[in-house]
Amino acid sequence: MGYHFEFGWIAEYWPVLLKGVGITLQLIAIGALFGVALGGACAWVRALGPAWLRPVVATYVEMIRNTPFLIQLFFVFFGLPSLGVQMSELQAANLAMIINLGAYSCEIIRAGIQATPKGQFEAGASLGMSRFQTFWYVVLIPSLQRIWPALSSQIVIVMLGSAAVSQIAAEDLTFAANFIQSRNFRAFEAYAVSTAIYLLLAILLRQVLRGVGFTLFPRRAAR
Amino acid sequence: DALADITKRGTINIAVPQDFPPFGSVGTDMKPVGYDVDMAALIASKLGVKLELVPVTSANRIPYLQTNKVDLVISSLGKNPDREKVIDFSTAYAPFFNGVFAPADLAVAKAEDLKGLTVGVTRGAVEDLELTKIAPEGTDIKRYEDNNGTISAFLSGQVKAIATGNVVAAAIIARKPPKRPEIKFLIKNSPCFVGLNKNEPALLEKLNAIIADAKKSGELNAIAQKWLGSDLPADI
Amino acid sequence: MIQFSTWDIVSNLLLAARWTVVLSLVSFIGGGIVGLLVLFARIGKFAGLRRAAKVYIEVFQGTPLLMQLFLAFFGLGLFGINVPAWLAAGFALTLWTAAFLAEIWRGCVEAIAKGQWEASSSLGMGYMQQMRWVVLPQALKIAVPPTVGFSVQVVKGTALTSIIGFVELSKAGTMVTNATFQPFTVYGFVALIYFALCWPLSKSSQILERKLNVAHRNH
Amino acid sequence: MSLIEITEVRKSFGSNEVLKGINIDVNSGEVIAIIGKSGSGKSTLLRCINGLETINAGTIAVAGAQLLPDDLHLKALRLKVGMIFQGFNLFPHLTAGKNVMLSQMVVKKVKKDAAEAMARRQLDRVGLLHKFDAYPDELSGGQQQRVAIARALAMEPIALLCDEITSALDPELVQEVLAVVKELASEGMTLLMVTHEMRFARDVCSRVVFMHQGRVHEIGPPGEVFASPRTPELQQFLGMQAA
Amino acid sequence: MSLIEITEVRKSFGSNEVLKGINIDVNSGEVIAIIGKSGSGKSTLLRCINGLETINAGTIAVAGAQLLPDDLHLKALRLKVGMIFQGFNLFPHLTAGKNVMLSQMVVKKVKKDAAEAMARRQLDRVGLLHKFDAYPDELSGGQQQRVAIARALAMEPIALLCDEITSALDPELVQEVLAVVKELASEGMTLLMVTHEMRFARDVCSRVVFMHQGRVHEIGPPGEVFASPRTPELQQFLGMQAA
Ligand SMILES: Nc1ncnc2c1ncn2[C@@H]1O[C@H](COP(=O)(O)OP(=O)(O)OP(=O)(O)O)[C@@H](O)[C@H]1O
Ligand SMILES: Nc1ncnc2c1ncn2[C@@H]1O[C@H](COP(=O)(O)OP(=O)(O)OP(=O)(O)O)[C@@H](O)[C@H]1O
Ligand SMILES: [Mg+2]
Ligand SMILES: [Mg+2]
Repeated sequence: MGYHFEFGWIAEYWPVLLKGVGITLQLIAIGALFGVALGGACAWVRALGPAWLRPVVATYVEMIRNTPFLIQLFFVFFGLPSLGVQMSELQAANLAMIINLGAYSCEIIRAGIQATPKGQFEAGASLGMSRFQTFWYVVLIPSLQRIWPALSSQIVIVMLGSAAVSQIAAEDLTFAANFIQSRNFRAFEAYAVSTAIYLLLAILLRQVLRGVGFTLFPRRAAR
Repeated sequence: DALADITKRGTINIAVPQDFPPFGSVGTDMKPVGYDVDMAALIASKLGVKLELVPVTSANRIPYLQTNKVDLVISSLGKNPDREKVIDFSTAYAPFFNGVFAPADLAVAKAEDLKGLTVGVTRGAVEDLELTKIAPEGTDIKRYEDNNGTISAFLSGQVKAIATGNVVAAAIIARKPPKRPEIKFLIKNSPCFVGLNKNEPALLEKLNAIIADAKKSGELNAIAQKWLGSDLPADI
Repeated sequence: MIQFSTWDIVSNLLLAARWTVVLSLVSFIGGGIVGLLVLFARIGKFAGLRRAAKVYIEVFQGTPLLMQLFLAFFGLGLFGINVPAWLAAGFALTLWTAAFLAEIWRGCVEAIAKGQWEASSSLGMGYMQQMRWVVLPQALKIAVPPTVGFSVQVVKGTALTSIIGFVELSKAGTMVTNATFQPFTVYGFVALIYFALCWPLSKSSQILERKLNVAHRNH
Repeated sequence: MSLIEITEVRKSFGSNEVLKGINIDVNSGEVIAIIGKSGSGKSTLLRCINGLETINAGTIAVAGAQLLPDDLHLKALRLKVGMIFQGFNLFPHLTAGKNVMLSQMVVKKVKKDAAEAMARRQLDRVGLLHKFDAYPDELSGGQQQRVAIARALAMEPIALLCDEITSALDPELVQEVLAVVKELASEGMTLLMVTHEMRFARDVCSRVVFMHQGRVHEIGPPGEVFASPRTPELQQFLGMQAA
Repeated sequence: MSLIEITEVRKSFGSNEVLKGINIDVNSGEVIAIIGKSGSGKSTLLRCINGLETINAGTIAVAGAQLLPDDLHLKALRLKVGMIFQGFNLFPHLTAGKNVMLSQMVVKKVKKDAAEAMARRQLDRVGLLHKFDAYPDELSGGQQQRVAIARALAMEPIALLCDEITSALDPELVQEVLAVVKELASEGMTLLMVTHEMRFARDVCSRVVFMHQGRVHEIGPPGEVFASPRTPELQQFLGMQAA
């Protein structure tokens, strides 16, 4: 059939798209930063931390990994207010992404810690470092380096998954596409453009993460 | 020619909402029910063909139409010039009284008072188009994916006010929630239209005839009574 | 307004969950087969195929699944190819799954030590023989835990098929919520059902992984 | 005619010339030890002979047939020349017996019965018949290396290349592997081995090749080479080894 | 009084008793070589002295203070006794200099300047001052091991435990590490080292401990132990090493 593609609307709506891209980027930047930090802390607990905390973290990780992000998002945005915690849709989206990525990166980083040669722990111990000092100064960086590719992929996956935040009115890239098509009924064009932007963002994000990897880890990790 | 196709096929595929009560939601058997659904049934029976209902969302209802997976979209569509460039609309088949609702203690009486308030609305719905037009600069409009999002946001206090249909607000109040959405002012009575593909004059003409007949015969009024609890207004 | 009892809610969700299961199975099996082909292209001898596989993986891992589903169903429709929704869903989910599985498996093949390739070459084996008899049998074993682990993502991924009209678990949740205005009850049940579907998968993936690590014997 | 003729072989990795014109002729039944510092190109030379690396210049001929880098020629070559590595490289998913049988069945299309008979014969030869059904991770390093030797022998090569086959082993396991190699030598197998075991080289080998910076620096019978090294490099190398 | 007193030490892993009552007294400035077959418990003994394993019975005292398995005592002990491993265990993400500085700053809370000065001094001592800014993967095995020694020395221990510190090294790199150890010995450092380098043990050590099946089987000055081993086990062990 002769569907007539029409992209003239971009001229009118590019501020909406641009804002969407900005919000998606902001979401993933904050989500990745704090999510990985949370994941690192949880990984420490699960691999080396106090025994009583481990089941708590394990439960958190299992709950998040086995339910869809959208549902988690709904609970944060619509559920937390009933406990008296009000937040804007952006804060809720950020929080949900941090919690989500935190659980995934916990498992990934833990694998990296567990792949650390025993000798590294022993070297730290025999130099008089405490268990936490050994973890912090000796084990963490090479562990992160070991799992950096897996972690990068997960961050990209979370970025693509962030499309769901449009459902709580956070005005990300997907929201922009939906908003535009709800005004002009140009769904194909709007989705095609947003898909292309997502692809671009994913490629870009992967490059950025590679660069971060290179600067963070100047050297080969011990295997 | 779509009309000929439909007649030849003996069935008509009609997109209806299932996330927008009372126009379309589901019954306990998960089958769509509502104003739009009854309207679809009416059209099918008038055409003398079998009805296939296709539940759609605001994100995919137009693509369904454009890829000919459905023949008509009866999904409480509102009209604007941009939309009219893409699809055709029938004459109005339903009224939609929409207004701004908020708890009693919120002092809002007209559009200008919305300045600085967060107002929830269902993205792409009639009230979204209307509210966007009248809301003053500085109104924080939050557009949710579906009615459920809008209502949850209101009930959980994420937005101060919502713009929605009076029937929707009535349904919420009927459930005795802690926050009662009370009418602050009417935005507009903006009617809903049936959507169809462009360049189908035969189908459009037939459709308009059916709607005019139904209005005259009172069948449409019966549907309005059933789902909206009031008569069709005079301007429909 | 129609009244839903708790049982109505749960039974409707469970009925819809059947679709979640069927879609998951279809896309996992289909994705496995296509993924294997992509894997062979990705690590094979032909530079053209390698590049094509790389682009394929990049595109399917770099765009939201939601958009892939949308374009598979409506995009094909635009060109007059009218695929039924189940076919489009199966098709898109299969391609998406394949992209991820191929990458997971490539990691497993590359984890096979260089020495294994060299030893088998020096015994006179050709590429296909090495693959068939030496590399794949070992790669397959280490591939099982991450593969089972990924199946959880597939189950959750099926939620997005609602964009093309599938009433699976998530969609049924939304529909029921829109009829009942009880998001907490409904989404609580939805989360529980997902958990019940996914947790056994991720648990068995963990157990398999631990087994492989403890008895790091490869038989 | 020599069994293996290596003529003016050159090999570079990028701009790094690792082999700078190597000439060695190996006669049938000879046992040759290749010694030299780390990085002198010993492994690279063996890998070139086995076709695991392609050479940049020169020729290598085994039993009169020249080594060409296409699949058909490579396969023919590898049927004639077996190679054993420092890291054993047994297939971990197969038992010792299956390790020895696999390449016979896959490459030579030997029937299962015949392959098994051969596997038993070769495992017996290295003293491991009783480990036929054991998996590699149930074997000590020395036993694994002996299985690797049996696996190479099962292809009935006319020469064996050994790259530091004892250096990943604990000292007490070295002897059992060297004993097997000595046995092979006495049976007339042609052997080219990179080794750090000077005593073994002296006792068993017919000639010693000292490599230095990608060249054959000295070559001769062990008596000569060890007793009166002519160049300061070899003197220094031997001094270091003895220290 | 002895610097390290090991009295009736026993250690089991599960039901496997690996140390069966060990008694050794090490005087200040002594250099002791521990030799013995694989699995005889040599590493386990060193690891017990360093508190990496907790003992089941007996006592270990260093400089008069008894080894107790709580964090505070352990840390105090480890400041007195340094340990170097077969596998170097340098921190791969830090330069040689930072490797030496880290534990000083973290454990002893030494200021950065002072730690750096100490690091330069110790790296100089092992002949690697020019590698201060090199990362471990840019160093040869021998150099890595020397950095590991410098790292242990920077904590100013009163004794060093060395567990086969040369056995992961290529033969030509062994000497450079042993030279450093010899230097330390001559400066009066107390050393306890597990080693397979018999020649070195003979030349440098004041006493040799031969362990066998979890016991100290023979102990004495190297002249005695190597020249006239009293037990058949030691005779056999030395024979194997020489073979
Ligand atoms: N695949 C490769 N790519 C680049 N350079 C290589 C490669 N393999 C070997 N080299 C380089 O070639 C040189 C010779 O290496 P080779 O392994 O042949 O030495 P060797 O004599 O066997 O040393 P060793 O006793 O340590 O095994 C070294 O400088 C090494 O870095
Ligand atoms: N963490 C452990 N758990 C269980 N058994 C152990 C452990 N560490 C050592 N062993 C056992 O204790 C015994 C002595 O081991 P140890 O490493 O002390 O021997 P060794 O004399 O150092 O040998 P080598 O020369 O091979 O290093 C061995 O039988 C070993 O299997
Ligand atoms: Mg080599
Ligand atoms: Mg040991």
